[in-house]
Amino acid sequence: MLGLNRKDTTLLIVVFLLTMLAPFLLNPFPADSAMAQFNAGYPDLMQRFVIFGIFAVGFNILFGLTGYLSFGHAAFLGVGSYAAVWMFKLFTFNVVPAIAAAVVVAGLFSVLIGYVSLRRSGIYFSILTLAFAQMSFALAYSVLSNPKFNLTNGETGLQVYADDPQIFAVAGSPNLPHLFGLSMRSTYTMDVGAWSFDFNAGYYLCAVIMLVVFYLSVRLFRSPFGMMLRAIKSNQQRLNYTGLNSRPYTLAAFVISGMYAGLAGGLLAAMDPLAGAERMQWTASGEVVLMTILGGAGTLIGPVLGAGFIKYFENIFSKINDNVLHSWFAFLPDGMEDFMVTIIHPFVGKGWHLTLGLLFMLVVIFLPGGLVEGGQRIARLFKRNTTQTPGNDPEHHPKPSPHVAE
Amino acid sequence: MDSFLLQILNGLDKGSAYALIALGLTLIFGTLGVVNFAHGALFMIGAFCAVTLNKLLTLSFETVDETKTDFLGNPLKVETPYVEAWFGPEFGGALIDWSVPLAILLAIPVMVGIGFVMERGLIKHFYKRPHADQILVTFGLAIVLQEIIKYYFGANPIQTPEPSALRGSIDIGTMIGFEANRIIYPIWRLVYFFFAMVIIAGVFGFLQFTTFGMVVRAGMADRETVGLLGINIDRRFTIMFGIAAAVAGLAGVMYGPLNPPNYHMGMDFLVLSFVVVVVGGMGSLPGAVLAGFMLGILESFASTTWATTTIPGINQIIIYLVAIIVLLTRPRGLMGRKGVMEE
Amino acid sequence: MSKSNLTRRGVLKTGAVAGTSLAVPTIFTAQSVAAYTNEPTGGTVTLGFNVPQTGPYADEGNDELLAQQLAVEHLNGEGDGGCLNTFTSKALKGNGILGKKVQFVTGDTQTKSDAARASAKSMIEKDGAIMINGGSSSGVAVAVQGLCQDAGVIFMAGLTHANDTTGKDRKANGFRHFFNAYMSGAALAPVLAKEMGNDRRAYHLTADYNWGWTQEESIVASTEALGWETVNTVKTPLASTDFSSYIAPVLNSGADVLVLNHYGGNMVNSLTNAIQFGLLDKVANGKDFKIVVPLYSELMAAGAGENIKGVLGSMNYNWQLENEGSKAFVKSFGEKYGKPPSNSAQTCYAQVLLYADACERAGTFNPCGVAEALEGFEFDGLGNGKTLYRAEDHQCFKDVLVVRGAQNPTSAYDTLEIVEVTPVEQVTYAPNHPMFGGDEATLGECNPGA
Amino acid sequence: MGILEVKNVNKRFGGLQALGNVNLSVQENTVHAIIGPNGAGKSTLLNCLVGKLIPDTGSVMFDGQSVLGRKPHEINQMGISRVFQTPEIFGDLTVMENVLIPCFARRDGAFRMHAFESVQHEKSLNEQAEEILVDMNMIEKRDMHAASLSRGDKRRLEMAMCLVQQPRLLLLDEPTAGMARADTNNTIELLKEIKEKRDITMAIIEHDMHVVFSLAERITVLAQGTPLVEDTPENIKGHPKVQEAYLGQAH
Repeated sequence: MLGLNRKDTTLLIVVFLLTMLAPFLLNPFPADSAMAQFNAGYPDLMQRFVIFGIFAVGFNILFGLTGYLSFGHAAFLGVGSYAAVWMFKLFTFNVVPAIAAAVVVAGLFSVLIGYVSLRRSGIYFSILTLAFAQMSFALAYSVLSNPKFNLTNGETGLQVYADDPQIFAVAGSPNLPHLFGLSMRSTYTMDVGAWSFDFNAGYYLCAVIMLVVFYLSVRLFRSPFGMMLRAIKSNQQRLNYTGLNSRPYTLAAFVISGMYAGLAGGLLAAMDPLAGAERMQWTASGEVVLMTILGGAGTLIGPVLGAGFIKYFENIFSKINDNVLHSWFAFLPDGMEDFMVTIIHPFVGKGWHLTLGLLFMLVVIFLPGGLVEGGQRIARLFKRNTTQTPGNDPEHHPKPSPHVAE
Repeated sequence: MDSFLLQILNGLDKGSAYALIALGLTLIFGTLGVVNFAHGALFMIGAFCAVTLNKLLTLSFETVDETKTDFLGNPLKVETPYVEAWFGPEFGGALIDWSVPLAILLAIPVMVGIGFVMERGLIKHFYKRPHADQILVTFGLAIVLQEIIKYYFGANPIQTPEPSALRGSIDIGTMIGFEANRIIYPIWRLVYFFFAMVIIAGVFGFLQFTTFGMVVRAGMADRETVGLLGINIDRRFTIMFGIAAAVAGLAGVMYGPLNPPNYHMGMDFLVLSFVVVVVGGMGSLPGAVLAGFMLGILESFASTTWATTTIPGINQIIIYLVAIIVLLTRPRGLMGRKGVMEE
Repeated sequence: MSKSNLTRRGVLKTGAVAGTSLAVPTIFTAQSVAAYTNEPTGGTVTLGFNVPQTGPYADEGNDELLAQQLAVEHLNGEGDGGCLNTFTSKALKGNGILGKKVQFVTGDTQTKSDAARASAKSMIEKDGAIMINGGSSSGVAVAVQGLCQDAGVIFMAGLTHANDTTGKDRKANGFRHFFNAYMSGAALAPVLAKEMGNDRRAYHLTADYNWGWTQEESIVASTEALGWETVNTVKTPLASTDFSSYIAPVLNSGADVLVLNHYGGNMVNSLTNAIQFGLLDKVANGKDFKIVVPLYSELMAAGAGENIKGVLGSMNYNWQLENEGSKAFVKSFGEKYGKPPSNSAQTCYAQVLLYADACERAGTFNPCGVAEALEGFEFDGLGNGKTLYRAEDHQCFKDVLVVRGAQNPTSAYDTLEIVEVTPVEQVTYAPNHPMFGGDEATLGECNPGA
Repeated sequence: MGILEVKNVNKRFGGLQALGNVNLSVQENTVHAIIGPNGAGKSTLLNCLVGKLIPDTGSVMFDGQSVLGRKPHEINQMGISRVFQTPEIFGDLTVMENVLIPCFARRDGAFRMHAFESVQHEKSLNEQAEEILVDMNMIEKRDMHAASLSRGDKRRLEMAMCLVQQPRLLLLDEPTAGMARADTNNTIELLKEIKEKRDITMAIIEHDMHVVFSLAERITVLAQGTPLVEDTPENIKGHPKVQEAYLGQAH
């Protein structure tokens, strides 16, 4: 189906179901229960899951396939956001031109940075991208926000003001980002017994876009182009002596992943019309590296999982304060309750960074292939005796079956 | 002229910190081939050794002073450090006053210990893993270390003053024939510079003139051959990791009085020190030192009014600009050996 | 919105098929059923406290959180009641707000606009927070204020000092209890003239971003009005950790006052560096060299330690203030947490009480009603003395404190001493002041979100 | 006129003369061996042919066109394939993919943005690749990870990758270096087989005389960067200069 083999089609269908049913899946606990703290099915977080999923999927095209570790990808995300907000300011709140502009501008920007950075490889490439991104951040945060030439609005972030021109704004359309009149913020809440589920227009727009770009990335992984990129990671020298020029391949991969990042940035702005410079900081670039590796670099679904995992942590664990802890352990005797709270306290709420750091270390040490590898190991445990595992990663190394008509 | 000299001094001073951190970083890279993102955290822990010693020395017992009241109107509790009670206010006070230099004695064993544990317990398993994995695991470690420090010491910077005898500034200008008040420089910054020079000289001397150092240098050049000679190079590399950690830690200990330590100071220096290492040449010790001082001086000059009016924002981007230019024109860095991670 | 209704019918059908009841859509939608965003329906009402819990301002955020928890206790009638006893408005009974028990949720701003908006949204969308309170930087305040305006909840800014928050970025749903850069300048200027004379030459080091610029602009304007001369204004990158290369040229510039338009870690380091260079021991132009830090906070003072001795600055509040409200608050806070409150703690505490009081007086949680009740509200007894929430820009007007680093502090808590309480008249400005967006700045329409 | 003409090539590294006035002519459809002791400049010469090094002076012509200044991938596209001393393959890819890549390179040139096509739908290329794998007796290993192959199989795979491009000149850099006798003999058989099946020109760099004399039709002897003699194997065997170069120090 859709030019994919059976396995990829299954994967795509699974991802489709997961994203479409996310409002149910992410809200498994009744709204009033103590466990509701762990519900993640509210619009903002669901949007972030898919948007950062897009970001990580794009990053994976560069890092997972070619092995080039960019430490500056957040710059493209930030540029995309700025481009989108400028479209809102100058033309209209309709998200279509904004998202298109985000992709195009980020693409151009990545051509520029990629062309220079890809003259080097290995850690030098990483440092070059890092340097470019940090420069972009410094410029956006202060230099380009001076009153004479205010391109980014600096610390406060670029946003839409009432006196902005918006020359193509249609009368009667919402004064917020919208898709031909459908506000990105319209949400329908469905209460089923004790449960409550939110269906948000913005989320579904992001989800549909993610499905499209995820599908494209599957196609890319399975294409000759994707094969060449994996060959670059495996043995660049052999590739050159096989008559292929690795530079345009890496540049193309860099630009594609830059456009994915720009798309993510554009969507972020479309969901929430504000673009801040912190989005471009090197720690933000580090975050997408972490997402990709945590999920499983070079696998199809890994980056999406990694993105979801980290965003879940950032938004859910950071909100668990002592009050919440006490309410969880209220059933215990007083001394025990305080003891449990003291034990858990350093790892949640304001200590969520600590838990995240520990998790990274554990995953990198014990699961070099990321969460996907973890999943495979568990799966293998269950069918150890039934099937022979060839010992390689089926995500990464598809078995071509050219004689089977699809 | 005088402002020129002042900025040279500032540059050397900034450069001292860069050079010390980069030295350890490049040592670890050169010997073990590991990209250590937790190196900034080691610098931070060094600074907190000084904070800890200061806190230990000022551990106090409380006595109630009925004549005064605290903010709630209760009788004021006056705190007297135990050391002052035990050794008399004079010697005890001096101990507290000199806590930063004294912390060197605490920091060396602590840092070497942390270095050993880190290398044996974690880094060792990553020699054969890709650089990306090394970066990630050490980055995770850096986060964990800084969160632990934050948990115990808070997020606010903690003032760790230099000994009062070394406080204040001296007028260097008058010594070399300028008018008074033209070139004034803080004493502790000069101390820091000389301290850095001593450490750098010590590390170079150690590598140059001891058999241990010779083996390590040989190992940096060709690990396998040295291994074939039947020398246990791994154990020596572990010790080198300890030394690198100690160098970063000592840089941190003495840095406290310059700018009050906080839990994220390591991250602030991390990106910068990598730039220094790359500009100097991955794995090149003299390169790291040279690049450290060079970037310190460049940064100082970029922050002058003259520079910022000529090119607005140059002080924000100078370091990265230099890194990009060096990497594109001379990928092996200023003093890197040909072929080491080149292309 | 007819389109919404169409879609809603679709959802209705799904709900019917599933054999379940369909509740009203609430968040961010144009629905006539809910009167406003997150209208509390049960016996409780949820407030959202959005403060930095990670990053360099985590300690300040923690202080704000403590104060907000205390405020919730007092609202629910627990503890000693604190400022409820001194507050001139007697609408609050200690039985929650409008009879509903007060609960709260917390979020981590990380002192980043993006993260702050994400955590605020999470509290609004997921936890049903009816208002957002707190924060520790102007960038975050403006960003979250914009969000709350769109979402239709009340925003009470925490520590935000830039003019823009109630200047060009003012919003109908947003209020600020903290003072601002203009007020700092106006309050400091007369004290500076008194202590240092009218013929000083000032050198500014300014953090190179929005807040720094507005503060520099305000201080330059008010000191130049005194007759001072501005020798140089130098922008320092926010990421700077060492300011030696910026401090070194100061003495040779012919200046005799150094103004540090820095906050947080930047200020701690730049002041430490300035003391190291011995600036305060020097004589320039025949006068003793002086340093001014226009915006002080207790945590910065703690970080800078002994270096602040004799250095002048301004504050929103200090626990040493001797009015009834202040005493009640310090007692309550001090007994619970063992330390006196910081000025950001007091700000967040006062805002929670003010919000609750406005709800009581308006008789509703509807943000438009609450805003109306807050606009032009005059009161006393929350610690700052007589205070006005101005209707035109939602800025609060009260006395401003000029403080100085104490020479001989007796404990860790009285490192700052109050030099003067500048009366409110002196710091009042027109709502259309050019530094505050001029005539173009408007609050816009109040948005109840539904 | 040979298919490969090397004229007066010089290459210095600092003070070391690596190649001095090398002249070489490889005739089409012959197996030409370049032999010499270690350090004779064999590898430097080879690197000059494939674009990794650029000679200081002289010319290298392939089929009437100069290869100097061209990048490795351009030279490959001209029809020169290279086999490395230790097999260079794509370890992370399957055997089939390893062979498919040169097929694509041959059809599409140095770069093509075929990002949304499917590898499996390229019927004719897949057939080509399978054919060569059958030829090399590797078809049953098509789905294996290349990295998990035995050393001998890696060599065969690399050979397959080069042959599937149907190069006009195949350069082999010590194809039997470090091999046991049996493996060496297998490789010799493999190369003979290839030679018999296809019209192909081969240039072999080798210092194992056994290999050279089993395969080569012409031999060039290099010593200290300069060619000593060029002749048929029979003549080379008894040549006094060659004896001297190989055993020189013993005398």
